[in-house]
This record gives sequence, C-alpha cells and structure tokens, in this order.
Amino acid sequence: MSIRTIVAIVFFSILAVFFVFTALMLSFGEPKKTDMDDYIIMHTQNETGTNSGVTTIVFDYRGFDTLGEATILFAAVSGVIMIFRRVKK
Amino acid sequence: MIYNLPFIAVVAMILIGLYAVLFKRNLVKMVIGISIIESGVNLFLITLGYRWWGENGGVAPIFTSAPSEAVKNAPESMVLPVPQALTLTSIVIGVAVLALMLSLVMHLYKHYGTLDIIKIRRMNEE
Amino acid sequence: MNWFELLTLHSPALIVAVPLLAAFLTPLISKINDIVRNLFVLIMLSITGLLVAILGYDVFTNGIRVYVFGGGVPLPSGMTLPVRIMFEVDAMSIFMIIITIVLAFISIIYSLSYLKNQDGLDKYYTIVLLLIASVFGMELTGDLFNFFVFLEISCITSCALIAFYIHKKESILAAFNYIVISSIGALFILFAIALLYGQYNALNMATLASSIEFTFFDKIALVLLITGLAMKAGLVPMHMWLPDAYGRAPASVTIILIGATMASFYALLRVSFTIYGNSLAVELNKVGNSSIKLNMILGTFVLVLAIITIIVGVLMALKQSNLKKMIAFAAIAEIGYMFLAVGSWLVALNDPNLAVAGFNALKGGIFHIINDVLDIGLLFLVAGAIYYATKETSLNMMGGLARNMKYTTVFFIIGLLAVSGMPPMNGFASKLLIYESTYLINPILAIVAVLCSILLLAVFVKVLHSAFLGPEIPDFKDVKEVPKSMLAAMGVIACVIIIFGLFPDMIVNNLVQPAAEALANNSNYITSVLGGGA
Amino acid sequence: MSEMSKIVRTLSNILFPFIMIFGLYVIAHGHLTPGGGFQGGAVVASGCIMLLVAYGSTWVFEKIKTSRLSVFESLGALGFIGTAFFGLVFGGWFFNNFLVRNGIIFNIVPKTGSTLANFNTAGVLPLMNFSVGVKVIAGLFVIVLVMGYASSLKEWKQ
Repeated sequence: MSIRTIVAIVFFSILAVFFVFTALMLSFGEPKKTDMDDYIIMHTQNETGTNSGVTTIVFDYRGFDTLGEATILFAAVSGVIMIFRRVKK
Repeated sequence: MIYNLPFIAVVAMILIGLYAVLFKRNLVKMVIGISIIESGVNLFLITLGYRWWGENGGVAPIFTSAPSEAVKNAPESMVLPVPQALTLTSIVIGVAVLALMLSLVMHLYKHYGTLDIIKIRRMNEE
Repeated sequence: MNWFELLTLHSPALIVAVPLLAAFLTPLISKINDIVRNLFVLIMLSITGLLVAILGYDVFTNGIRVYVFGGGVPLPSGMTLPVRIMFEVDAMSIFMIIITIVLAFISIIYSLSYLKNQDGLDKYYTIVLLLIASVFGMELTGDLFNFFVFLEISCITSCALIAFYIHKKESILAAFNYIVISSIGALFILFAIALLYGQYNALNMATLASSIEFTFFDKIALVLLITGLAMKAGLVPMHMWLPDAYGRAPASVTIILIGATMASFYALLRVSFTIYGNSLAVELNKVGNSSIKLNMILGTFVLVLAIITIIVGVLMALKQSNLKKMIAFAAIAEIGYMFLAVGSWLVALNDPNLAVAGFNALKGGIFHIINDVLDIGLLFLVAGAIYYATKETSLNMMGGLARNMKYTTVFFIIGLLAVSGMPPMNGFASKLLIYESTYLINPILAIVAVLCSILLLAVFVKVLHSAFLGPEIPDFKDVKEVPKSMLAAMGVIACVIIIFGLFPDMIVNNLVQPAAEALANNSNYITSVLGGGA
Repeated sequence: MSEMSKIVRTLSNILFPFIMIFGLYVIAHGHLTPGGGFQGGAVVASGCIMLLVAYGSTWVFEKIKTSRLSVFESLGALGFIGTAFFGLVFGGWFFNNFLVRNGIIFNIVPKTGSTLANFNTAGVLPLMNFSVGVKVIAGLFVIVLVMGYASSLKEWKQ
C-alpha cells in the first residue's frame, strides 16, 4: 500500500462524504426559485420566435455559451489534427 | 415516491468514476472513469431542473407538441429549460475532452509500448 | 454616436470575439503562405490590444461597464433577475486583461523565430489564438457558467499546446497528466455551479453575490469551487502537473500558460471575494468569547497552504537538474507568495487595527501578479533561448555560454534579480509590500517568506554559474546569439521589469489601487447589474 | 481498419441516405422540435463514420483530404460567428436576434401547436443551426478519420 494509494483513499473518502450529504439533503422535483426559467418559458415565442424553449436558450438568451461550445469543438479538432500531424502515407 | 433517487444515482456515478480514475492503472480505464464522472454531473444538472406537475409529472418546454392543458398554465407545468441548455454544452465539452485524451493515449502507447500508468511513470523517471 | 463611442460600447464583446474570429480564419489564411499568416495573427492581436486600451481607459474613467449579449438593458422589463449573459468589467479585470495582452504579444513575437522550422504551425497559431481568447473570456465574464466554458477551452487548448513536441514522449505524458487533473477540477467546478443554480436559479455572479445566504449547499459549493480553482492555480497538494506542463511545453506556450494560471487565480479571488463577499463575516462557531468567522477559517487555510507552497517550490527548485523544471518550481513558489498575501488579507478582514495592513497585503498580492508574470516569463524565454541555441536543457551539460550569448546572459541576470526580489527590480517592490503587511499579522509568515526568497536567489545563482560562467565547453564553441525577434521579446520584458522596479508607486497608485478597491467591496459590482437593488 | 465484406458495404450504402435525411431534418427543424445543430450534426457524422468503418480508413483517407474537411469546419465556425457579428451590425448588440419580426427571411412569430407554416420563424436561429451543423459534421468526422487512419499504420501496431 504505497503512500499514493493511501492519499488517494483519504481524498476519495472525503469527497464521498461531501457528495452523499448533498444528495441526501437535496429535494427532487420542486425547485426553490424558478423566476428566470418562467420568464424564458413565457417569452420564447414573441421575443425570439421559436417554439422550443431549449433552443432559444442555446442560441439566443445564452448564445455566447454556444459560441464557446463551438470553439471548444474547433479547438479539440485542431488539437487532434496537430497531435496527429506526422501521420503521412 | 422516488424522493431523491436521481441524486443518489448521480453520487454513485461520480464516485464510480472517481474510483476508476484514482485506483485503476490502465490509461483507457482512467479515460472511461472521467467520462462517467462527466455523465454523472450532466445527470445532476438535468435532475436539478425537473418540476413535478399534475399527476404524471412535468412537460418538456416545447410548444409544438405540448398538450393543450399544459400550455394553458404554462410556467408551472413545464420543466426548467436552462439546465437542459447547460447540459448540451457540457456534453460537447465531454466529447472534446474525450477525443483529446484518447489521441494522447494512442501516442503514449506508441512511445512507451504499454498502457499501464505505473510502468510509464517508472520508464519516465530514468 | 461616433465610431469611438461605438467601439467603447462594444469593446468587452469584441476583445473576446476578435481573437476567436482570427482563430477561425487562420486555417484558411495559412493556405496562402507563412508570412501572410504571421502578419494576419499580429494585426488581429494589435486590434485586440487597441480594444483593451480603449476599454481600460473607459473603465478607469467612469467605473464598471456591463455588456449584455443580445439585449440592451441588464434587467429585462418586469424582472429583478438578469436572464442574458453579461460581461462585467471592473478595475480588477482590466488589470488582468492588460497582463494577458502583454503576454500574448510577447509570446507571438517570440514564437515567430523560436518555432520557425517546426511543422504544423498553422494549427499552432489557431490554438494559441483560441487560448488567448479563452483567457480573455475568463477574466471578463460576469456569468458563472460562461466562466466554466472558457475555463474548459483554456484546459483543452493548453493541453494540445503542451503536447506540441509530439516526438518527445515526456511532453505527451505531461499533456495527459494536465488534461486529466484539470478536467476533474473543471467537473468539480461544474458541480458547484449546478448546486448554486439549484439554490438561487441564477447564474449571474452579481445576482448570486446579492442573494447568497450561505446555506449548507453554499458551503459545499464554496469548498468545491476553491479546490477546483486552486487545482488550476497550482496550490501545493494539486501542483504536480505544473512543473511537467511548464517544463515540457515550448517556451512561447509557457508564457501564455502562466497567463492562464493567473486567470484561475483571479477567478479564485472573484469567487471568494465577490460572490461570497457578503457571507465572509458569517459566524461559524464560537471559541470562548471570540467568534470564529468564515474569513478567519478561509484565511488560515489559505495561509497554511501558501507557506507550504513556498517551501515546497523553493526546495524542489534546488533539487532540479532540468533548467525549465527549476524555473517552473520557482513559479510555484511565486504563486505561494500571492496566496500568502490573499490569506493575510482574509485573516485581517474584520478586526479594525489590522485593516490597513490587510489592504496593503492585498495590494502587494495583486502587484505581485504582474511582477511574477514578467519575471518568470523572462526566465522561461531565456531557457527557451538556451534550448534554441544549444538544444540542451539539463544544467550539468551546459557551461560557458556567456562568451557568445551576451544579451541572453544580461537578461538572465535581470530575471534572476527580479524573481528573488532584489532592490532595483520589480519583484522587490511587491514582495516588500507583502513582507510589511504579513509581518504585522503574523511574524512567522514574513520570516519564512524572506528566507525562501533568499533561497530562490541561491538557486538561480547556481544556475548562472553552471550555465553561463564556467569553463568553455568544446561542442558549444560555435553557439551564436539567438535571432533578433527573440531578443526583442526578452528586451521588452526586461525594460518593463526595470521601469516597474524604479517607479513602483506609478503602477501601484493608478493600476493596483483601483483593482484592490474593486475586489475589496463587491457592493458596486452588484448594484451595476441589479440597479441599486442590493 | 481494413475493409469490411461486400454485404456490409452494400448495406451501409443503402442505409446512409436515410441517416443523412434524418440528421438534416433534425438540424433544419432545430427551432421547432427538440434537436438542433449539435444533435443533427452528430447524427450525420455517425452516418459518415458508418461508411468509414464499412470501407476501411485507408481507402477513405486517400479519397477525402483532411485539409478539405477542416476548411468545411472553419466555414461552419465562421458562419456562426459571422451571424453573431451581423447581430452587432444590424441589431445593435453582439448576438442580437435581428431577423425576428423585421427581417426578410425567418421573421414570422410561430403559433403554438405544430402547423406546417412554422418553418419560416425564429430569426437568426435557423442560420446558426445550419452553420453549427456543418461544423459538427466536419469536425467529428475528421477526428474519427484521423484516429482510424493513424491506428492502421504499421508503427502503431507494436
């Protein structure tokens, strides 16, 4: 049992206690506050013209996140191509 | 009836993934462990946005196919849309991190000839 | 609305959008030839630099600027909570952006000649631009989930850049360690953001700051956020990725990696002072008559880790034989100094007689960010120059390089004096501020800090002797000086270091002072979004 | 990955158009039904990867140059950030939905319920969906193609 595994076990058990506590205390199904989401559900149609509540958030209310997401995919692809650049016939 | 069963599932996935990353020696198993933690956190995001309504639960916030009485009392009957958008982003992040890690694992296998992290670290020392 | 006001109005969004646009265009433009691509990257960076200058001038003259994406007014009609994503730029973010744009310029100019004969360069410049854009995004954003997205972009791009030398097996292993640790850290941060969203249904930092009442879940979210961000900033228990990552990456990439680490440090400050600012005075438990508040616990925790970081950083630096890893451990020690300053400010937050010393410590810590970035950056550029000239990284193989690499030796001496805090250089100014204030709070801290700083000096004098002075090594006889653009990059940093060292109050008064005030009280951070509500 | 048998190749030829149609449908109707650029792009990319597996990565690697695919990906990304910049130019704010109600195409506000006339709605969103879809198709296909081809080379089989 090297020191590395002992440290790993201690780290694992502390985090396990944290996560189990949060899971048991949270209440499923009745969120405490929902005013931001209610605003979005009520205003999707006439403010952004879509019928789908999720797509308005992905592309209009929080569109900048999706731009970040597109750059993540772009970065991953150019990263993989850069790592495999020596692969010639 | 189901109290917070989804949250227990989330914690189980996160702990399994963490176990795989911390204690497994094979590189590919570590990568699988990280994607399990990733899906655990995504499940946690989705279950935070659920809202119980009427007798058979919340309705998806999409107006094309929503039943008429759900559309009438709109905000209470529909599930929260924001966590679903956040999960979309986090899934794509999971794909990107996975692609990069697997290409690095392929290169490590080409350079070191083994997938065992302990052997690789020992080879790297000297 | 002439074009200047239009540019100031839209500058926060454009500072992130212009590098992104450049990154998307680079693969297409690099099909023409290399010179056009390098010119294009430099032009786009100078446009971003112009925007940073405009935004900086605007924020320093008339306060915090809020930029809403897609809408005009922060609060939609009839709502008390913002819905859209917002960029919130105050004096502290401007301070960090100036550091990032300086590092970006130096890195690109340095890499023009440092990586000239490498292949796969068009992908390299694309990913460097994405990394710069993501560090800008991390420092400008006012939205927690948006910060997580930019943190993840900086993770992926810096991992790809660390693995740039794919023929070297150590850099691939360093990249793998880096991506594993930072993706787990980022997942913990995402879990904490989900917890906060579950509690307050708000992702905007200002809204969270005003509505936090420090329940059980906020404690867990704070712990997860601090561990995740400290893991990214290189604090002791999770610092193992930093020496390999800094040591194995090309020198021009390491400069921007330092900027990304400082952005994670800034985020740690932003989370603990702005979002949890109001709950720092929450009384957790009573010992005798004195009540132990959150800031006392958080402060002692950060102080203990800071002291261990400094000691581990310096001692490990003594033991290294690889030049780049030695400088990387010195960088860890410098990060320890910043956490020392922040921890002492946290400890001295609420008791009246130490308030001035605490604020001086915070000013010293913030000033030390820019000093450390410049000193460690200069040392890494020198290490890159040695590697470029002699293709040698381990110290015991080098010797007598001063004969034909005169300028690099001069720059190394300047960097050496600056890192260990000798008087003429900028390191001295900020470290003195930190020593004074931590001494008032707890004398042991200042004593350990001074000792380790002297040990750092010993480390680098050893390097100076073994690498530069010493007898002539036969196979280094025909070593010639590094090309002009690398010397220019090093020269710029050296001049800035000397200017900061000779006139520190010029920087402290009109750059560090507003940043420290912006960080200390989060009230106008909240009111500029929620409109006087909080 | 070497080539599959004849039966698998013909079957994948037959199946491929249906997967493409479904994927493009999911991209096109992103603002009406659940789905959008990312999900539809992933479906079409899985169709392409099915072809890659059926025909073997060495054959596909000669046919399709990765540089041309990354050009497609850059175009998709430029389309997306270009629409955001147009929002700045026309609508006054970065990422503004300037086509709703006063644009020339995609400007109608939809009614609840699934009526056929709803396709021409939601302003900027369909444009962003298309560009993100192109980007995801090209991106995912390039990743799997490069990995597949690299693993089929001699030096990787130690």
